[in-house]
Amino acid sequence: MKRAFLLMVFSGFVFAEPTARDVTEAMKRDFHPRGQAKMDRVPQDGLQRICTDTRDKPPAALAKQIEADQMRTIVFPTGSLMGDWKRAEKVAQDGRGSMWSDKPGAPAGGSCYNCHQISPQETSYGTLGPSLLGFGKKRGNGPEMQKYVYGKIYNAKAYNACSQMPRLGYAGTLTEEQIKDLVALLLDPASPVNR
Amino acid sequence: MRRALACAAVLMVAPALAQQKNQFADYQRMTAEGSPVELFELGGEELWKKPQGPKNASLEKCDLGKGPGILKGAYAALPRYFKDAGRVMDLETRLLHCMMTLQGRSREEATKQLFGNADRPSEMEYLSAYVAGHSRGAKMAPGASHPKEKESYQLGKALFFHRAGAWDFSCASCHGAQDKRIRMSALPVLSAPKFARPLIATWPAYRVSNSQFKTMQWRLNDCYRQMRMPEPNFASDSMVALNMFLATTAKGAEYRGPGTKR
Amino acid sequence: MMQRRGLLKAAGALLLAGLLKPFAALAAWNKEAFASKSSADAMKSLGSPSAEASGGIVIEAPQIAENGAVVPIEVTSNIPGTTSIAVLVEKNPYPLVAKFDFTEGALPFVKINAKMGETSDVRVVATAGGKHYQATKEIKVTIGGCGG
Amino acid sequence: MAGPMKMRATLASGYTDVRVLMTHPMATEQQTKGQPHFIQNLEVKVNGKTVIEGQISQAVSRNPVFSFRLKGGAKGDKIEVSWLDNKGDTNKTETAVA
Repeated sequence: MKRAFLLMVFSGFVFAEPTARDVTEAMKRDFHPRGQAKMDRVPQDGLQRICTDTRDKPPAALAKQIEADQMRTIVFPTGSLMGDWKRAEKVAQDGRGSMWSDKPGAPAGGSCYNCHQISPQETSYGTLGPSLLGFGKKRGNGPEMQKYVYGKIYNAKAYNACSQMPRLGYAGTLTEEQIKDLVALLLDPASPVNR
Repeated sequence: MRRALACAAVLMVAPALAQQKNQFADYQRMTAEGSPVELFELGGEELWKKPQGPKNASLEKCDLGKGPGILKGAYAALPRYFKDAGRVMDLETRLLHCMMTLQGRSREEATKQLFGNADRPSEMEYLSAYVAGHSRGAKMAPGASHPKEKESYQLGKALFFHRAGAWDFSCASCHGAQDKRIRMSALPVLSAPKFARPLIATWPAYRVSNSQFKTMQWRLNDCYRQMRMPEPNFASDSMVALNMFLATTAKGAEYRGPGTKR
Repeated sequence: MMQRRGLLKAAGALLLAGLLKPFAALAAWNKEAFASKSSADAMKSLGSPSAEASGGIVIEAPQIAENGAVVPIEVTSNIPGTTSIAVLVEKNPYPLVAKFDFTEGALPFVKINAKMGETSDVRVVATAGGKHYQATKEIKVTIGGCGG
Repeated sequence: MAGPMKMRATLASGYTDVRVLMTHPMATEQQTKGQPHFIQNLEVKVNGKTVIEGQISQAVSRNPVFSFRLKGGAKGDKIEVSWLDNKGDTNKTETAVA
């Protein structure tokens, strides 16, 4: 009896899938800080933990709860959320920012084209996210839509708990001004996205 | 009406996707034909046979799992558990072990330049090319019987799906769904044998974008950089575990490397 | 036979000279042509200011390149008596990539890997019997990876 | 010291196929802040006789690979390829046609 118990514990110890906590411990042991990428990036926050544990499919009620929590992190600026679409193209193109190889404090990009089609003239775009071509033309550009786009870029998890899109404002990668410019890139009727 | 439109959209997208998949076929064939990858195998052979370190010994007696000095099929059978080290090792971890034990070199000195550049290629890169070249045609069969091997696989798998860091990424954030791209680069689903096999069976590889030979540990290191994470320690259990997970997912594939990649 | 032996002897002497002073016997690197910022200027410096379009030049290259750091370009000239082939990438900062001179012992064929900064026409100029011919092919250069 | 070179010369139908690989950074002006480092001259010889002279720029990819075709040829012909770069470094390799 005792032996069977020990065997269970032993085999459980050796073969069970490691928990998210075990993985965090392994990463604390096996990673080191470099540049701006410090070890405080290793421990998971609640959202990362739940998404890892559920393989990005949290139960609906939990997802709703996460989204509400994340919504509260978004700092909406007062006044117009539409910046300058002409400046935004560069931000959308730029894939740098927040990496150990990036200069801390240097302006970061949004890596937008890595995953999305945006302006029609850029044909090297990724497909991890949906195409945003014609976004404003299809969806309108009223205050509610501006608020949605701003919020989505600031913290995508407020709209889809386990989205693969980074929380670009919340993580401190993009500034308020950069996000407003991106809002204009998607919504301004004069932007190449909508022409 | 809306549904009909959506269907039409799907129909239009399907052929475009098929075309996308093949549009780089000519490029990939021509770059592979004109690849300088053999230079790295040659350079690696020289380094393998060159006496170095305090013991002035070459690596020719390094046991990569098939016995001292046996290269044939060795890479395809890695990672695996090594009794003399008491842990699971991948190719680079084992090479480092041999440099320290056979050549008497310090870890610090032997890892001074792990990832090379144009002016200073790395010893690890040359040696990886040379060793991997001896597994051409061998079936990928990483260790799978020792408890530590199973443990390593499980840790690797958990790491693959573990979301963390400034951008909440896991490996699966990019390598988890079919037919996706970053910019124009195809993203194979590395947790699925069908997609992992052709890819893993051609690493390590000459990478044309860096115009440099690149190892698996470099590949993982650069992924974590772009995942906005701190830097993984070279030859750590976590990196070996990820390699174990990938190699096990690709097991049964015929090794066709060292390859040539974008 | 005698002739061939004489030739070999001469070649041997050249080889010796070559050993003493590598590349002394070769045409100097055409600095002006390689420093040209337009293909028109480069062609002028190469002595082929104008060239007529020819189907005798075959450019084999991918239509679309996954990365501009390595773009394989294979050129065959089917124009009889071709003695040189130049490869230019129109939109590179310095368009002239390479120029090869062929003697009777070689076929007018070459395959190289070139760097391309962006989508561009590749222009090939072949010289045969003192006349110049050209052909072009567009190669699209795409962006891959995360851009970090 | 220049890194390794590798060459293969094989008989094809009516010509000899030569493929040569060179280790070289081929560093551009842009990459080096104005100190480019690249091969400028190439020479291909058959049994001591020059058959191809090449001049190349910094726009040839790093670790250059070239394919050439030589007229006719016979097993055992000696093929030599040498290069010279803008810093005066040089290297050569030779092989017999197989």
